[in-house]
Amino acid sequence: QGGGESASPKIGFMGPMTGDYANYGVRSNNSVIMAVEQFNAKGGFGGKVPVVLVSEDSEGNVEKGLSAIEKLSSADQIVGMIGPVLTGTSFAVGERVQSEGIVMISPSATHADITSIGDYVFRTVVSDGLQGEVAGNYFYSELGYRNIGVLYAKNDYSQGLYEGMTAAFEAAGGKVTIAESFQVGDKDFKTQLTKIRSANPEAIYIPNYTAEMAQILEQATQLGMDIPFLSCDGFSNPEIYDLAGDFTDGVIYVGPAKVKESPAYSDFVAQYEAKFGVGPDSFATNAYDGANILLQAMDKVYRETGKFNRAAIRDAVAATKDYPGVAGTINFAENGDLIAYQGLYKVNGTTPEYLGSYTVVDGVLTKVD
Amino acid sequence: MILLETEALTRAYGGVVAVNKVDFEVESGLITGLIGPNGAGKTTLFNTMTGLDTPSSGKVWFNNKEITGYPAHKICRMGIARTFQNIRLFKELTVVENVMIGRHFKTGKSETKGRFLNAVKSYVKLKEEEEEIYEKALDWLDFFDMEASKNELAKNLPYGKQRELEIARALATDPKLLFLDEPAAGMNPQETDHLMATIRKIRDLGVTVVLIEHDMKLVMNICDTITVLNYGQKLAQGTPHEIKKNPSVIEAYLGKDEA
Amino acid sequence: MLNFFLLILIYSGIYALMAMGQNIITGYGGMLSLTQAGFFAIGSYVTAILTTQAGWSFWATLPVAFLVSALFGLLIGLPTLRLKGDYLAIATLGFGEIVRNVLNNWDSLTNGPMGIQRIPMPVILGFTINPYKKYAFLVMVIVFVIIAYILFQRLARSRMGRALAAVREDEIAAQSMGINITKYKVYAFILGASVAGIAGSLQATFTLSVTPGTYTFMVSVMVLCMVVLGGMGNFKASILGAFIIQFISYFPQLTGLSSVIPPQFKQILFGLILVVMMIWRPQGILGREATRYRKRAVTPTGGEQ
Amino acid sequence: MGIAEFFQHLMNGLTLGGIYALIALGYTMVYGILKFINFAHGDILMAGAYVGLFVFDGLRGDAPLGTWTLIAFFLAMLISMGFSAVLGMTIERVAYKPLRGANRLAPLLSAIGVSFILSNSAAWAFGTHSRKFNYPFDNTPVHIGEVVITPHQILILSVSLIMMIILKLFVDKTRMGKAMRATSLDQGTAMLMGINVNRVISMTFAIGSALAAVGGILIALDFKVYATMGTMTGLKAFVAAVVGGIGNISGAMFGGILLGLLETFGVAIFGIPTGLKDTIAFGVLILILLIKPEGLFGKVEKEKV
Amino acid sequence: MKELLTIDDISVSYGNIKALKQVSMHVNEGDVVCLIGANGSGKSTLLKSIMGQEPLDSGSITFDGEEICRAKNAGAKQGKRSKILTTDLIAAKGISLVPEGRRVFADMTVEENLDMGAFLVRDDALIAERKESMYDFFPILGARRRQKTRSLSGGEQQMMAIARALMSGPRLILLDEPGLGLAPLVIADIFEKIALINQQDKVTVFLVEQNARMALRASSEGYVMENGRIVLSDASSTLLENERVREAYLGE
Ligand SMILES: Nc1ncnc2c1ncn2[C@@H]1O[C@H](COP(=O)(O)OP(=O)(O)OP(=O)(O)O)[C@@H](O)[C@H]1O
Ligand SMILES: Nc1ncnc2c1ncn2[C@@H]1O[C@H](COP(=O)(O)OP(=O)(O)OP(=O)(O)O)[C@@H](O)[C@H]1O
Ligand SMILES: [Mg+2]
Ligand SMILES: [Mg+2]
Repeated sequence: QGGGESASPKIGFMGPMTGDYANYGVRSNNSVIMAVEQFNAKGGFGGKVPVVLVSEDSEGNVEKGLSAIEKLSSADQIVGMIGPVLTGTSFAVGERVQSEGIVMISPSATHADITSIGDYVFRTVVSDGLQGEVAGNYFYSELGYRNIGVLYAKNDYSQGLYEGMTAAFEAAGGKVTIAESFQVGDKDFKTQLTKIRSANPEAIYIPNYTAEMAQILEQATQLGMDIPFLSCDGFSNPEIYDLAGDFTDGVIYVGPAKVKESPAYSDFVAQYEAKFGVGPDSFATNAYDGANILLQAMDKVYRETGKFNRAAIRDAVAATKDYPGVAGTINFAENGDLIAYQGLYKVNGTTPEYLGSYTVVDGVLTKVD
Repeated sequence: MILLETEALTRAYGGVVAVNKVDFEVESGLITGLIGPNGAGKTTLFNTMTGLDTPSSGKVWFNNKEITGYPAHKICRMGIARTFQNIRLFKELTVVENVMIGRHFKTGKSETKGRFLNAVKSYVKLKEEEEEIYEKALDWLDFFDMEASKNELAKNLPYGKQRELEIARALATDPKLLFLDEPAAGMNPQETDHLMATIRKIRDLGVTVVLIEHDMKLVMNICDTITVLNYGQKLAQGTPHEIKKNPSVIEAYLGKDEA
Repeated sequence: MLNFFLLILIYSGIYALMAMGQNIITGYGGMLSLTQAGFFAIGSYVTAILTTQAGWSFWATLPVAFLVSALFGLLIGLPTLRLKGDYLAIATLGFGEIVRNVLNNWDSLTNGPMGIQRIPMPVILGFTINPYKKYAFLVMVIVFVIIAYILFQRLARSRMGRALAAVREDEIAAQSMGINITKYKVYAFILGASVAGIAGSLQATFTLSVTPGTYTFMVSVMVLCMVVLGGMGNFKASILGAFIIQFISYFPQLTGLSSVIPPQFKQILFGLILVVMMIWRPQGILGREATRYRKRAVTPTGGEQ
Repeated sequence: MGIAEFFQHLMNGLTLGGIYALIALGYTMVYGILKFINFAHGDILMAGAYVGLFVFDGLRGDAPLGTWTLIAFFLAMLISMGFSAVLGMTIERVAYKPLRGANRLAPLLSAIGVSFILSNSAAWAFGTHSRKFNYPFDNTPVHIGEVVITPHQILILSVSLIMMIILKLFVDKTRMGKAMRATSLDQGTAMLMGINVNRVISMTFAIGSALAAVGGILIALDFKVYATMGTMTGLKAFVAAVVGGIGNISGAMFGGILLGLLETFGVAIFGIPTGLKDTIAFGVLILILLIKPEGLFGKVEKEKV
Repeated sequence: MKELLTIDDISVSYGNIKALKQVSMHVNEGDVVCLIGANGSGKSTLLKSIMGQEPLDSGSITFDGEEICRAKNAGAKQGKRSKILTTDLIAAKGISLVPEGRRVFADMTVEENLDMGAFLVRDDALIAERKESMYDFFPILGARRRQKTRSLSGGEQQMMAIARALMSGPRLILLDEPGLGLAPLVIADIFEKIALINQQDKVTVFLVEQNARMALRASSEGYVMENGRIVLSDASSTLLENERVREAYLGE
């Protein structure tokens, strides 16, 4: 293999592309493919060296994730990667890239501790910490709820959000009166919903992936529940409207802060849909930004040194300043976390209505715009 | 000496009483025959005595020890071995392996303990032990003149040979008492004659034999005493000579021709 | 490239341990168990929890992993002996799912779906066996495989192996030969479970992190595939089967094909190979072990019920 | 727990159980005859659901709910059943038939291979996302007091009940049914009786797969259509079928309903965290097997020696 | 007299064991023919070959003028298409076999087993009638009709296997050791019954039996098999007097 220095450098993508979580991996991979194609169409690094993308399937588990990173790093000698998609895999892979000195940007691993693995680990998604904090505080102070119920999945993503939100909500003075969980792959949530219904909360928080949320909303309606539903960034996947239709009406969710009417964003969505036949979810959007940041950093290093030095690339990624991504302006904190605000949306029929951006400063919810 | 004895042994399946209050005795050193019409309960009696079936009531004594309800493997270890009416060999194993399994709880010399630790025991000892078992198994095959087919799969043997192999396997457990369930079934008269000689040889080795058989030539020739079952009950008991003459046995079982 | 290759070898070794355990249960004992993933998980979590929460060394956790999984082997083995054939398969499948379900939900002990990270690397005589460096780790795994192979092989070639064969062929006849069938079935389960537990320990120190998502039903199925593909009742075949299955599943990545074909094709290819292999050699590549008492069967159908 | 909540749980459990029962019936058909776990059954179900979805959407166009949507749905169901039947028969020919004389596990592996091929081909061809299968009728819930029931729930329950009855009649009363029973017990002897075993097996696959299609479509209305839709639900349904008693049609139905109720009530009654619902369900199923090793509807037949 | 079954020069092997070596024989319509031979001489193999259960290495088998079995490639040279009937089709021609080892459907009741025997019969009344006559003949089966066959005694199962084979109303019945495990009285009955169906129902009988004396007495033609070869064939009455037969098979 040619190593990172000569010829075309390789970057990697890793995510679950088969199995239960395939949908998330495939969509994010699409974004990276698109970013790479666009980059190469513009000439590549220094206008002359194209980049090569190698995508590997993690099957959503640690064992396969580790073999994928081993393959990417030892066979393909990638200089940077986008992914992994899931938190569990990201921990193991993160440790590995850190030891290899490969920069990694996850579009979707939200667990608060991921970026503390080391300085090569970045993400273009807000950590559960922030999202949960905004959610908990917003539900308490802006929506005025005092007791809410939660229905979450026993996976890292969903449980992380549930825990983050609960901590903030209860710190503010509210109470999560009932928290029910389910296993990945479950499709019937009526038992949990019936239990929640009997506990009579003011609202129900459902931090989940699209398919599950669609099921939950539909089944809640079938059970005659008309309690408001609250959700997370998973809801920003437009697919939810195909799957759940009118049942989405009235849902309030925390998602990426959107630069209002950003033309970059709508271009991206349009191109994505044209190319892949489905729309991007928020993770795919993050993956697109992540890929572009990585490519830009590599380009910068290449233009300056003519080489693709991994440490230099890491530094360049870390130095990203006010990058105008399609999901908004991107800056990384010291630890590699995305510095971002959270957007709040309320669904009207099947159209999300933007309520504004928020962050939490010293435990106080603050509206940004 | 009475080696084995049952007391009012009964086995009922719902309404069908297959064995009904049977008192059955086996004298040590003799060949005992057990006969009776089809469905009389002969096999069931064997099963309840060897732990493969649990009696509904009654008792079984072996060597002056009550063994009612003991598990089959324990009964075997006490010295009762058996063959089956529907041959039950380890079909996919070779002939010699079948006999070696009969040596499961014995080596050539003595009973071995701590089998589970074999894996960590001395390699030499393990080898020796295996060798002993193998040799002993070959001896038994030799007894039946079957050494030549020792590496055949049991299922590929002709029917009659399978019967003999089953007996060899049972003998490999060094039993005091051997139950044979229709050993001559599927053999022609010549082979049956040969079998008779073999059974006598077994008896001469000091093994007490009980056999179920429908071949009257065999039964009448080698049995020292015969018990007749009919509808689960004991119909008669006596020497072959007495049994042959017994009118109720003739009516229920033998028919005029055989008598 | 080399590192990736070594990684596949290491995984093959770890799975080979599990496959040998499965083989003693299924290939020798004739019991269809679908729960190696459960024991694998138990071993992994014992090591993960004891090293990260109690500060034990990897080596100290090994015997515990061995014992705990053996205990669970006994626990599942003993009652399920009443079950035959597919009923046993279902009960063991259920047990495997229960293990995963409990690991995923017992947040206080297992950290739930996040799993446990930062498991320390094994140290021996001051030398750290760094899984990133692979060589030393591979040697360690090979040592484990060899030890397990020798022990299993000796068990199988002694009366224990014969007793299991008897149990597999005909339980009633086996009983009548003085074999305590319950005991041997439980032995098989305990052995199969404990070696899977050891494999789990190794897996945990190799991946340095454990999550419940790794120990799915599919792992049990893959292990079963290794055993059947290699040949039932043959430990060499289990090792071979483990290597082959691992290599088949990483074949597209090894050849670089994976970056050319859609990700699903990797799995489709795997499925195809499985079907073709089975039709080609239903008795497995090596078949049942030939011993001095038994020449290799030459039956054309290779049928074995 | 209030009385209303109790009845709501009951209703939820019954319909979830109805879904399991629906799949279990098809499973038990094939399983009962060939005694091997057709891992691909869940994937045939998925294929049936996709075909049903495409045909239904195509026929329906933009038509509002009404008679036409019902007819379109019915047609889609028929076409999908036909498609699945052919698919099932083809799979049998290619992947299972060559393995008939082989050991029991060889076709199991082949089936796993087929399952990989089917589910990943679907993911590749139709994408990894879920698709909505619109109700062909008005699914507005009906309130009975505080208990809510949807027309779809009633449909699921009644279809599985009707299917059970038809299947039972078919197997018990028709010549083909008799031939199936004989084939399941002893293929060689069945042929001696003049039964064309090949045809019987093909028929079995055809029927089992057509049933899978019905199940797939009805489930899709509630659970959406996606490539892995058959895997987990299929596995659970299979467990249910076995617990009901292998090859026993009423057993499959009952086992399915029981599993549904267990998943619901296990956690609802005892206040156990809902995350552990699989543990409760599998745990109880294992217990049932331990108490009744032949499955709920299996008859205890001690082997006669 | 018409040849109903013709076996022409067939060989059969299991792996490298040659079980049948160039066996030729025939059974005339309406006859009772018996085959005797030592253990492992190949008798069962011959019956299985007739039913298409073992592939032929060479030769062919003709039933009622139609070739039912042929070695795989034989005849290909003469331009004939290699057509080998499967067991079910052979059964449908009117041959039924009482197999060695009984092969009952253990999980079916006696009644269901008999129904299976009549699988090819489509007349329900006829089936019922035949069943009743079987129960008349084997009263113990009548008493056990709702019992699973698994729990029958060995002899009862043997009776059931014979009854089941008769249920289809065959033209030719192949009996592989029908007397196995039966009480002396019952064996005598069975031989009477064989004679009866042969004379009344015009069923041709091909009998393999260890009890050579009874077999030869019950039959008109006899064959003797040794090591996979037919070594003797003659009228049964002649064979009964044959020195070699008396010594080897009649135990005299
Ligand atoms: N599980 C059962 N349920 C009902 N009846 C049974 C069961 N087991 C055995 N029987 C009946 O008990 C009777 C005795 O059977 P057994 O096998 O002991 O007879 P046997 O004397 O050995 O006959 P044979 O000479 O034919 O072998 C038979 O009539 C049989 O049908
Ligand atoms: N499945 C098999 N595989 C290998 N060899 C076999 C198989 N079946 C039979 N044989 C061998 O073929 C020969 C003929 O067997 P066959 O069963 O036809 O004999 P038989 O005359 O019916 O004997 P018996 O009187 O014992 O029933 C025997 O040597 C036997 O060992
Ligand atoms: Mg008997
Ligand atoms: Mg024979």
